Amino acid sequence: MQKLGMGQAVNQALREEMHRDPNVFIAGEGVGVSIHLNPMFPTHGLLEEFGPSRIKDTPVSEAAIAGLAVGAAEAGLRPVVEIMFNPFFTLASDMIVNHAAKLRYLSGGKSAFPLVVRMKSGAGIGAGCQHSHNLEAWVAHCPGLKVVMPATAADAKGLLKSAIRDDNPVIFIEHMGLYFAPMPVPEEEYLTPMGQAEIKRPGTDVTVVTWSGMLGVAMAAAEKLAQEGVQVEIVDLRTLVPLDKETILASVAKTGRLVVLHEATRTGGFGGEIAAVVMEEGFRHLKAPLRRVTGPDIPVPASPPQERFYIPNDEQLIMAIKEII
Amino acid sequence: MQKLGMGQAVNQALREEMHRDPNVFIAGEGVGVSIHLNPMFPTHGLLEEFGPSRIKDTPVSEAAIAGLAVGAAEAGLRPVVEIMFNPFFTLASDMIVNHAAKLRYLSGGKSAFPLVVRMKSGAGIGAGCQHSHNLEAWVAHCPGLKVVMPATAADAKGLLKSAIRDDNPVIFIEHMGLYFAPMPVPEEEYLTPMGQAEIKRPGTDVTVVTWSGMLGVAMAAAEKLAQEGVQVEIVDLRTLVPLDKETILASVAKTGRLVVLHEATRTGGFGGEIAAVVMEEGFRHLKAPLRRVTGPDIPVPASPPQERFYIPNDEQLIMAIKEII
Amino acid sequence: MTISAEKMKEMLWTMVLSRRFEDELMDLCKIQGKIPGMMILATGQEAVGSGACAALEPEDVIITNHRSHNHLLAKGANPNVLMAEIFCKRTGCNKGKSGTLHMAVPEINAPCTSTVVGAGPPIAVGRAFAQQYKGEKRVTVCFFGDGAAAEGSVHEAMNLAGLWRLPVIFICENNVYAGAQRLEEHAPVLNLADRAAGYAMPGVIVDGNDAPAVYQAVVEAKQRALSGDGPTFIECKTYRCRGHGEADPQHYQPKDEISAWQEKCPVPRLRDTLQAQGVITAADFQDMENRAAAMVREAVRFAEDSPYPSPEEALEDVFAE
Amino acid sequence: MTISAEKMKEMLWTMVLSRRFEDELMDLCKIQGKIPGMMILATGQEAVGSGACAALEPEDVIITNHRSHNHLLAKGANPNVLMAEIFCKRTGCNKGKSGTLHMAVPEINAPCTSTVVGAGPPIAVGRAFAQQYKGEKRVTVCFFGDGAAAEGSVHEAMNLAGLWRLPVIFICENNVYAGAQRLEEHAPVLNLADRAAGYAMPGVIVDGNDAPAVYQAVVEAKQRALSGDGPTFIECKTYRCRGHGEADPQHYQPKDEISAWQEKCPVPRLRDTLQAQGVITAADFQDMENRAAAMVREAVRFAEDSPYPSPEEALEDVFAE
Ligand SMILES: Cc1ncc(C[n+]2csc(CCOP(=O)(O)OP(=O)(O)O)c2C)c(N)n1
Ligand SMILES: Cc1ncc(C[n+]2csc(CCOP(=O)(O)OP(=O)(O)O)c2C)c(N)n1
Ligand SMILES: [Mg+2]
Ligand SMILES: [Mg+2]
Repeated sequence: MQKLGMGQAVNQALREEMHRDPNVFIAGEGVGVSIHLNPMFPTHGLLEEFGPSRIKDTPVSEAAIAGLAVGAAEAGLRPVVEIMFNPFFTLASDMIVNHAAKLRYLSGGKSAFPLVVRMKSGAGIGAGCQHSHNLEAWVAHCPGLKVVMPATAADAKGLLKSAIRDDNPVIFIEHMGLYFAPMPVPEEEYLTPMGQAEIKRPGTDVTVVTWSGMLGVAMAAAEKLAQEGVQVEIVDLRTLVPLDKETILASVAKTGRLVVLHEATRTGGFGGEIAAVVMEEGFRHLKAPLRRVTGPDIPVPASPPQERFYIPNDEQLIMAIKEII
Repeated sequence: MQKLGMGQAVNQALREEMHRDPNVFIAGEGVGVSIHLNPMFPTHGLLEEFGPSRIKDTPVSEAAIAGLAVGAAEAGLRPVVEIMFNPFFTLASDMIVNHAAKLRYLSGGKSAFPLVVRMKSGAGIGAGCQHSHNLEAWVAHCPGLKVVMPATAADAKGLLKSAIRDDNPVIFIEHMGLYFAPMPVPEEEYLTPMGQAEIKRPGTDVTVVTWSGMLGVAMAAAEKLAQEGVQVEIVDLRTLVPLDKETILASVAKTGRLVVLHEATRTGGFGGEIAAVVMEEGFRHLKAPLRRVTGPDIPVPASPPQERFYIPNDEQLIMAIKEII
Repeated sequence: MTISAEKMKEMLWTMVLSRRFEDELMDLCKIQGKIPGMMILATGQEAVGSGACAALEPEDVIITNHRSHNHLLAKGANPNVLMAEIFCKRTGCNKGKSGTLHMAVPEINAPCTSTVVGAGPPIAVGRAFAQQYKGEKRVTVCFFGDGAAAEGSVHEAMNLAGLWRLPVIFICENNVYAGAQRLEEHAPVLNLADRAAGYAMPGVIVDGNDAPAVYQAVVEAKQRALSGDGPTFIECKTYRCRGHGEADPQHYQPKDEISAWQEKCPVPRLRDTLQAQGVITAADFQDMENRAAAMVREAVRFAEDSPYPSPEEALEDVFAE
Repeated sequence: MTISAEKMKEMLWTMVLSRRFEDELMDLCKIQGKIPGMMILATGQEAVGSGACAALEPEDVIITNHRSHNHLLAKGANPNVLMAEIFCKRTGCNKGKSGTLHMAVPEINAPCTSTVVGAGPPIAVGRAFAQQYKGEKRVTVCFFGDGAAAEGSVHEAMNLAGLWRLPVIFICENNVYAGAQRLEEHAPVLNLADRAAGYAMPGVIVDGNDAPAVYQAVVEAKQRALSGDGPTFIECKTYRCRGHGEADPQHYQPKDEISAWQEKCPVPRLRDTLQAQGVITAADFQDMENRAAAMVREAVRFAEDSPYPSPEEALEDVFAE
């Protein structure tokens, strides 16, 4: 099987969908001519392949980029727009939250807004808190938006293709740390459905629910714990909205123990939603308190030792798991 | 004791603080000359009393309003700016989330940003989803911001005064539905500290954690349930950040049962955070599953029967409580 | 340019209809208390929507804002479904989910009404981009206020439209007020059209109470757009004769200013011109008024007779399947 | 206006220092791999920050952006604490929390560096408002790029500044590129200063490689601001000789364009002028270069010798007590 970084997998999905459907176009800052000349990046080479009428470099105008997507989607196009880094979503948020997410409802179901907003997220790039700020909890709280956060290159490819074909606005969040590690990706065309979590590792003793860049941390911890005889089951959500409650609840029913692992800051993070769902619908299975392993409630610091301190790691996860088994 | 609507209580707090501290100024759309000639509104009469150099009507520019606050606060002023309705926070969100909340951290603690952003929130005004959208979960997820959501006029007055004197950015969210019901408010000056929840009704059978406009719903349900012999304890958070975990946990330790009640949509709402905190730190006290009574995962519809359907009510709360006692 | 008698009558008619429609709304809202929520009227500004929409084909698109009734009626919306929507009834164009503030009428190519001030232009830019992308010979007209011109989104939209030469026409309805703020209190310049040059587009100022003048400006802008020369900014100077909404006591608006502008009311103005030119007779005008009254009566009846949506239907229409 | 010899030498000095500082950064980052994160340099643009800051008093304020080193050094920042911050060390001006991208140096009245493109202007407007509110005779200078001019926040800020006649000077450093996009690809007009009129402020275009010209424009803008006449927009035409950041291969920048602009480098240009005028000798210049080299060496030594902050200190400085 081919091995691709997540950026390349995204690139492949974009190419396939653009070939399939002439209504798909791409817009954003540097999506065509880029300061990166690096095939690991998601939009590499698209301008050469599809030309400037479908690969649209924009001014530095996040609200206009998002508005472009909203208006074009209403007209039946399938925009895939890029907001360069998650914190800049703030600048596009009125267009996405008050418009992309609501205009279908406000039309009484007459209009549809088939658009995808791609964003890079994640700490670990040494760029500090105005570039690294995981805000998936914001979009997951807005009815009308779907939210996808793949953890593997293969999922990224299949989910992005589904997102582009979906008739609803989808926020597609890519962890930059995953761009550079080659992972197996099927060559052929496939769609990964949104709304289905995946058990990335089966286990019996404790359920770890995670997504995006943290899957690797969970896998590393599970590996180590396995050597101590602790079998961790890892649920990779893949999409936060729609949320696959069934998979989470079935896993907790089996293990009786839940740890949520996410990179975003703790308070108000999407981990709370997982906790609430399990406490509502899986309470009788619970044998131990919840643990959340998350970024601390601070902005992401620039200094390397502090940035590492910010990012949740396998040791913390192991400690958390040991507290409750 | 004087009886004031929450708007009047806010007005009183603003006046007192403006008299006390010449660095306090107010800015926003229509905070001076207003389309409302109604003393129940928070900024009524301030222009007449303090003049146009301290009561600044602005253009319709939410980012500039927020930036004004950030820059002026860094210089030692104490801006109290208004974002008219919660959904328009999106337009100010870069300034608040990436700047007000982070610039102190980015300065290594050298600078402070003592500013208050007041916003109206809440469904029930018949204006639909672009005016009614409770997004407190967004700001509660951003380290560096404090978040206040009073449920009574008296708390609004005391908390706003504390917020204005605090050296950090505070998001102060007023539920419009509370502007018009007169409630007792002490005449004298007082400060209500941020970070302290209040037991608004003691009880032994179930803990209801709520805030802002939903306190009334909780009280009504508790009243009815009391007649059936069920004693509901109502924890009014008053501030979401800092969160008073102690009061929540002490209550759950007593009752063993938790219902969270908020007007915001369910998925990703701040109810999840409460659930997580209790499941982490109060698990051994829990005798029953969690219930969340919240707005459904839809935009707030305009049509009256549907808007009523959106807003959580006492019957729903009673049903939820009965499910777990 | 001479404007055909048909066009002239069309403009007068949609103005008369809008006025009747909104006068009825005022009554329903303030006197009869039958309508929930805010009520935002464009009384006295009808020449803008009616003049502009007369220059459009059904396939051209408009994007409007909180003060939308005239724009939508002029574009050809069915008064029944608008009225029912304003009543928040199930038969409304959006099943009651929008109410008066955000009516979406895609069937007449008025797919988006945003009450977020300044949000229309970026969406209009997207809609116009789709027209360009598909090679349609169509334009998108975006209505917004003098207040909206202060929003960053409007700047971003005009910048992008200018850069990509999009077939979009920005119509800034300068009615002197943004909420309770007078133009001088919320804008540093009196002519917002001065900004157009900074986006490489013509900035045209027209008398916003003169429907044919608005029509003409839009026809020219449309020609420009369709020849690939990109967007135009048209500032229509008009006046908000009523309050921001019907709950606004207008205490900050000088009474004589209001009455001076009422004198310049666009409806009698166009009526008189057309009568003087012999395009219509007094009886023709009376007939228009009668027809408008009948249509509005019928719309009110339709709306009143219609059921509210069921509460549970609120759960529908969030996601497309 | 004649510019004093002192001022001239000050500008040349801060340019020389900035250039040495950034040349060292380039080496540290690209050759030695000692610096984490992005590295964004202003090589060739130093006349803007050095010219502008020479016109300011210590109490005047600057707000800067991702390309900040020259602005901060010209305003008087201590090279040691800047370098240590760039190394993300504990002795850096922000204890390593900012790194190179968002250095805040309130002690020299450079309290805010935002890497969110376009975020500086609204904050500058707030800072200038405070100056006006307190009756200080001070100005705030805000540096931003040609790319930033497309952000809505910049429009909102200029609009408010124009309306309130705030003592703010907007300096748009037009270096022809925003990321990989050339001006013609991201802006519909070539002179961004054309927009100033729409905000009721003068729009001045200066040669951004001519430090005394920048100085003079800022002196005039400052006089205007201090007389209560409000803001000025100054567009400095310059060129980004290096990549957007040091990881950028500049594949989209024509080589001859780069070399043509390198010919116009502001440092030798001012040096030659001052030597021709007899203000400095070749030896004086050599002395400046030596001093700059020594200072930068010392800064690097200071930074390298400094410890990293402890991981746990990351928990501090979120809230003021
Ligand atoms: C983003 C946003 N901010 C504030 C408001 C509140 N608001 C509604 S209309 C209005 C004034 C708009 O003025 P203008 O654009 O001139 O339109 P007009 O009402 O005069 O037609 C304001 C401030 C809003 N709806 N959206
Ligand atoms: C809001 C936002 N969008 C995008 C970026 C990514 N970005 C960083 S610098 C830059 C280009 C800025 O160009 P310009 O304003 O001309 O400044 P220059 O880099 O040329 O100095 C971009 C797009 C950002 N930092 N912030
Ligand atoms: Mg107006
Ligand atoms: Mg540039």
